[in-house]
Amino acid sequence: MITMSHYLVFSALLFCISVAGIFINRRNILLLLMSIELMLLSVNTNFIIFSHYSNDMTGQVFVFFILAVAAAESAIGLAIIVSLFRIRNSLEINLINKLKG
Amino acid sequence: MESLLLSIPILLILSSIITGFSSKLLNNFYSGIISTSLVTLSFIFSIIICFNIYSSDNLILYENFYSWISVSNFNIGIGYLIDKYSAAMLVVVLLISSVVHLYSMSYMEKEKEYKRFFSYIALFTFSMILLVISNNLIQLFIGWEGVGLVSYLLIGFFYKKRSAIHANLKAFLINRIGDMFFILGIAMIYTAFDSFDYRTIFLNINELDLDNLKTYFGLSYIDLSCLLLFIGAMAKSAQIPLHIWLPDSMEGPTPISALIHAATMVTAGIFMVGRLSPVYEMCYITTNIILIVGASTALFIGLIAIFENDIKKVIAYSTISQLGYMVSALGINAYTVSFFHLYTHAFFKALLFLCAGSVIMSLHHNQDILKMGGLKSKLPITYICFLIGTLSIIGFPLTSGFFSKDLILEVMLYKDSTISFVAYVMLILGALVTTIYSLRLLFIVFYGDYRGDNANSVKEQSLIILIPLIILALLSLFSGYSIKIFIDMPIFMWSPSEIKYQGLLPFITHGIFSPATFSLLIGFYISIKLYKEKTDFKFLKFFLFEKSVVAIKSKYKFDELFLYLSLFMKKSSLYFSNKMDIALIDGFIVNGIPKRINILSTYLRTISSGYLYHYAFLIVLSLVIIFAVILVRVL
Amino acid sequence: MDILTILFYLVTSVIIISSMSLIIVNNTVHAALLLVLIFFNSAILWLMLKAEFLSIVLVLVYVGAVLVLFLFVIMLLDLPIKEKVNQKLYLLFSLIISLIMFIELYMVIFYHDFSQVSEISHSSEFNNTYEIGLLLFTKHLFSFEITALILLVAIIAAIAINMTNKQRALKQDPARQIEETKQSRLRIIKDKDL
Amino acid sequence: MIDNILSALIWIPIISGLLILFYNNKHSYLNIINISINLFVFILSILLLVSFNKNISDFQFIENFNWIPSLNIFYYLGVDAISVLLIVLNTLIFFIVSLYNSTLKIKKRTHYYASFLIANGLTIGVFSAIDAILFYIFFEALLIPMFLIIGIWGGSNRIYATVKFFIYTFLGSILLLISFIYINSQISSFNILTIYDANFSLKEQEWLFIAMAIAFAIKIPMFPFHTWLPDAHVEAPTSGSVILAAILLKVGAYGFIRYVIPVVPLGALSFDIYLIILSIIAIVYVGIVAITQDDMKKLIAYSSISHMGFVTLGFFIIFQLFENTSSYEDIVISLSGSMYQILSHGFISAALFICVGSIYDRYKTKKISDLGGIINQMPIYSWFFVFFALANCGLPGTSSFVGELIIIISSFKANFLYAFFASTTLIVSAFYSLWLVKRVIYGEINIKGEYIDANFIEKVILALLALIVLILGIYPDYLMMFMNSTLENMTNNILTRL
Repeated sequence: MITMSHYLVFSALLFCISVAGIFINRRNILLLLMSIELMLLSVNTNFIIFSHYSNDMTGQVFVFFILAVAAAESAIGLAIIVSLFRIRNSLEINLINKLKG
Repeated sequence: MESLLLSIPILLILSSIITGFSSKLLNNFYSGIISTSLVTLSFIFSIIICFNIYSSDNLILYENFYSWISVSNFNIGIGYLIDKYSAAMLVVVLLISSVVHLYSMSYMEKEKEYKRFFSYIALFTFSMILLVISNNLIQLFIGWEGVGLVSYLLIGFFYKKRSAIHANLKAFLINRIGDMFFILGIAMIYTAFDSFDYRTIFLNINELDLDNLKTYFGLSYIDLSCLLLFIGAMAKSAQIPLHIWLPDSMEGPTPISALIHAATMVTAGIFMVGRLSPVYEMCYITTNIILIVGASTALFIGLIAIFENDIKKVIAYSTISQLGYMVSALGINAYTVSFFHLYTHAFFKALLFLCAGSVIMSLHHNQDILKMGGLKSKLPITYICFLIGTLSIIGFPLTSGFFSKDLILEVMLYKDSTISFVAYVMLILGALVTTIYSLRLLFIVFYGDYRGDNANSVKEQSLIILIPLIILALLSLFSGYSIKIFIDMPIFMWSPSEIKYQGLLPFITHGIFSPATFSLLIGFYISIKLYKEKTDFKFLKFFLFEKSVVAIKSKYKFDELFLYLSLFMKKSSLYFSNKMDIALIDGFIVNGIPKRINILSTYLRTISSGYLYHYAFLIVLSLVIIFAVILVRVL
Repeated sequence: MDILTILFYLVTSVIIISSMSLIIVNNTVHAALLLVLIFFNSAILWLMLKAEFLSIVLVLVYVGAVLVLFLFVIMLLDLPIKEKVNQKLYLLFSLIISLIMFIELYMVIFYHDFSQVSEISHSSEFNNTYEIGLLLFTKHLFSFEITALILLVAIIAAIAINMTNKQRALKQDPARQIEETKQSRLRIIKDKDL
Repeated sequence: MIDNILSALIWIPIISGLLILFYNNKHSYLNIINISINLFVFILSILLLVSFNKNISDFQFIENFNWIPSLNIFYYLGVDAISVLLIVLNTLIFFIVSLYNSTLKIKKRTHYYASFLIANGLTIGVFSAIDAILFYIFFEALLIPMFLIIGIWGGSNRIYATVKFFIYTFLGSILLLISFIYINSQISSFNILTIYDANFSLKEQEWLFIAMAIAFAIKIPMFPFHTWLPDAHVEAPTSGSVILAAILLKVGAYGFIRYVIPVVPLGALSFDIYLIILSIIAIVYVGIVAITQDDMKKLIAYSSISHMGFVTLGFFIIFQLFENTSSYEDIVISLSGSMYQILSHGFISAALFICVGSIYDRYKTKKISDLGGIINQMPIYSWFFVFFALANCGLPGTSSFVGELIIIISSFKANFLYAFFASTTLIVSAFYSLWLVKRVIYGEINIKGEYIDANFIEKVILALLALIVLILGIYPDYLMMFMNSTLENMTNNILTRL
């Protein structure tokens, strides 16, 4: 019998993997963006789990909003990546260190 | 009479201002005339006042004519208290001052800053008068510091001479050491009596609850306050170990040495103790300290004079030694006796200094006695005056010094204690020493052959120089006969202790047959042998004696001690400045904290490498940590 | 073990494995495709949670639009596939930290014991899409409008970011070229010093 | 007019300072304009002094407007005897400085004058504000012109000195602001009169005391916080040093007597021993440090710190005095001694800095080791120098004697040791002052050349200051009586709240 905990553990696991993905990755900004998508997915899943088990549709409405915003975010993110690529001719994260103190 | 009294300081300060600020309006000669006549005028006033005081039995002039500070119960006035004691002092100061004024007119003639000199001595006389007539401790202190200041200015009168400006700094600083204790003493007296006024203090002294007052360092309250005041007097009156400024102060012009460093200022300490005699009557330990300090000064400093070759310094050491006599008399509460010696000493010491000045002038500012000699024939009047002064200082019978010194030695035996007997012996020895160095000076300077250059140019000085000498010589001879006045002198609120005085003639005969005369004779013999006939005593060559001569010639290393102290001050100043202020506070704390923050930030800066994944890692790490903390708290 | 359980484990294991491989693959195209796989499986999972509308949206919008966008970008940029760099240390650190994070999350989940929460069964008339729509157009109408606005802003921003500056490009202006004379090109100045 | 005299005193110099900026630097009447503004302000302050009723202990010439009602901040001005005297000191010193400035060659003259005029107005504001926040604003704003004066017209190492000066004072100010805000949060008022009546618990008072005491101890400055002063003095132009020593240090002392002791007497009581020790360290230790300074300005700066030690000593012995003698009068006398020391030091240090400044203008060096025998070249000038050096070591007849005497005597009543250490200043101050005189004024000439003796304006300035120092020394009673009722009131206020 699949209980709520199963879902939650799965979602936590997914979240942790995607967090690890953010800083394992040093190859490519695109992968970073994908990791973020993955993270959002796990969060969304959590929302749905709770929405389902507490019988409250608001959670799903929220997921809807998150999806919308995430779509917008990835659109802008990709746009930034494109323009970055134009300037740098590379997407290596190692090269992006203008934040250095 | 009050107006006469008030006009004295006013005339003096007027004289100081006229000569000091007249710049080009007045030429040197006239300003000297004005200054001298103003001082002489005030001297005449003081004579009148003194005459009035002494002609009545119990006339005491007391008034506050100016209120300096008066807030609630804190009252300090400027006023006067003239009794027989201060009236006599007033006369002495003004007499010596006018004589010195007269003398300086000729002595300082060729100096460029003639008027500055007159301005200073008038200011000095003013301060001294302020001190003498004071009716409270603060006025006394103001006068005290005032004379110190003028002494500072006058010692450094020849400001181009390195030694002069060194000596005046030294004099001022050592006087300041005394002043520091003096002001503490004043504070103690004020705290006990709630007043600075002599009258209030003396009237309340018997009601003072001595048991309830605090004791400090094993001394009773009054003892300590008197001791502190006495340390002030030690500096001013050049007692061991604070005497070292006086020989150096001979860098000043010679009239100054006569006025300030022999007759008046240095006796301010003795005057002060006499003035506060009712308080000193309450002391037990302090009087003994005073006695020891006085007696040892009289003996040991006298010894230095024997080996000194500078004419002025010999007289300076003899001044210190004579001051020691006065101080020892204070130590057995014989204030009037001490004051009597102060009185006679003022005349003969001023005489000696002025004679020395005359000699120095004649020899074109040569002060080294080894280059003098045989001046008896060349400077006859000076010689006679010097002789009178010398006889007086060694206490030759029937001169003034005989009376006063003999009286001091006499009263030493009144007090039946070991200390006073030891002091007596020391003073007798001191008399011997006095005889030796005085006669040595006389013989070396005036007898024998002339050893300097330009023998022909040595001639007697002008009349203006000689008149003061003659006046003072007469005073040195005859002032001792006023002994009765001093023995009977009641110091305000204090009656003199019973001195069994049976008239002049018995006193003289008693004095002649005293150990003092004996020591005088021995001294005579030794000095004639040593310095006139130049015989070598074989027995003087033994080891111990030579060792002690070395010790005496080194002036017991007191100069070095104070030099060391001042060096220590400077060194600690440098140390504090470099190690504490610059290194510790500024370097370590004030500038060190930003520096350390800077260093820390250079380390911390490496964390923000600019790489996204590092930042992400840090964010997650901190998230995990925060999360962990929350978890630990919740679960 | 019923079919749902099997399905759950199947779906979740697919998601976990593919997400793990997502974060370590070298090829971006593979990654994007793995993401597609993950999204599909998530949609299945969401269906199991009775969120039909959202799972459809996930597939349609996300897989259909966003991920296609990703692929487009990847293809447009033509990224070279590079050798893996040595990143064992980073791998270790990130694994440790994710592990700790997971443990913490696990502790939270089991502290509350969510396994006891019972599933609410709806009647057959229950319409997920209807319910969401009801909420969206009544209670959350304003937020909905805002979302629309955000999407609009995102569109504009994406365009603005990638708009090349026309000014910078070198262009000919024949009209001006023709009008130029000798005088306008060259000026002769008298220097007094010479 | 007389009702708004305080506002006039504050705003006339500030506004005219802003207006003077519109002048050309080479405008021929610039000096005269500047001097006459300062003279006018000085005359106004004399008017204030004359029309002040010294028998009333309350604040007078009160001006009270609502400024920021939501924060309880009022534009609330008023003076008591202490403030009046400090205002007169301030305007007089600024007048003298304006005279002195007219003899100098300065770049950006209008800016220089404007800074001084603004500083003048702001200092008057500091001394006349009754509202704590108003005080704080003036106190802080005063930093700006001083910062500019040292930072623009200063010596070679001026940046370091200004930054140090600024950060030090700013640190203190922050603590002060925090205390004021805390006080407001407790009694919802910034009015000093209300604050005087407030009852804080011992804990609160202690914390408030620490914060405020640090703020003012930096300004005075007291021992561990003193190192900014020598640096600032060395780098500041002469006029800046004069203002710094004569006015700015007094702001700190004023803060102690207005905002620390009466506001938190219990706090002061529990920490008085530490402040006494720090004061004594300032007197003895800083005095000793002064001895071997090679820079004349540094020496005088250290001597200033040492003299300000007397002021704080006079302030903080009052609790032990009360314990020992339980007499109000002793406390009043101790406080008036401190106040007298403040005023006297204002004049003497100003004169000394002007003396040093004149030497620097002529010989282009402040190093004692380079100088010597100045009396041969400039006798009149040297006379003044010696006079002020002697005044600096507290000679009777000069003003500094009065304060030192009173404080030594009062401190004896509190404790023998305090008096002992305080009286060492007689030796130490004589040592550094007269050794300075010996090396600089007397002796052989070190720097050859013809040097013009004090010019007319310098003579006027120095003679004026010498006259003031003498008058204050010979006739201190007027000021003593002037302050008496205010200080009595203050003492009452402090003692009833113990």
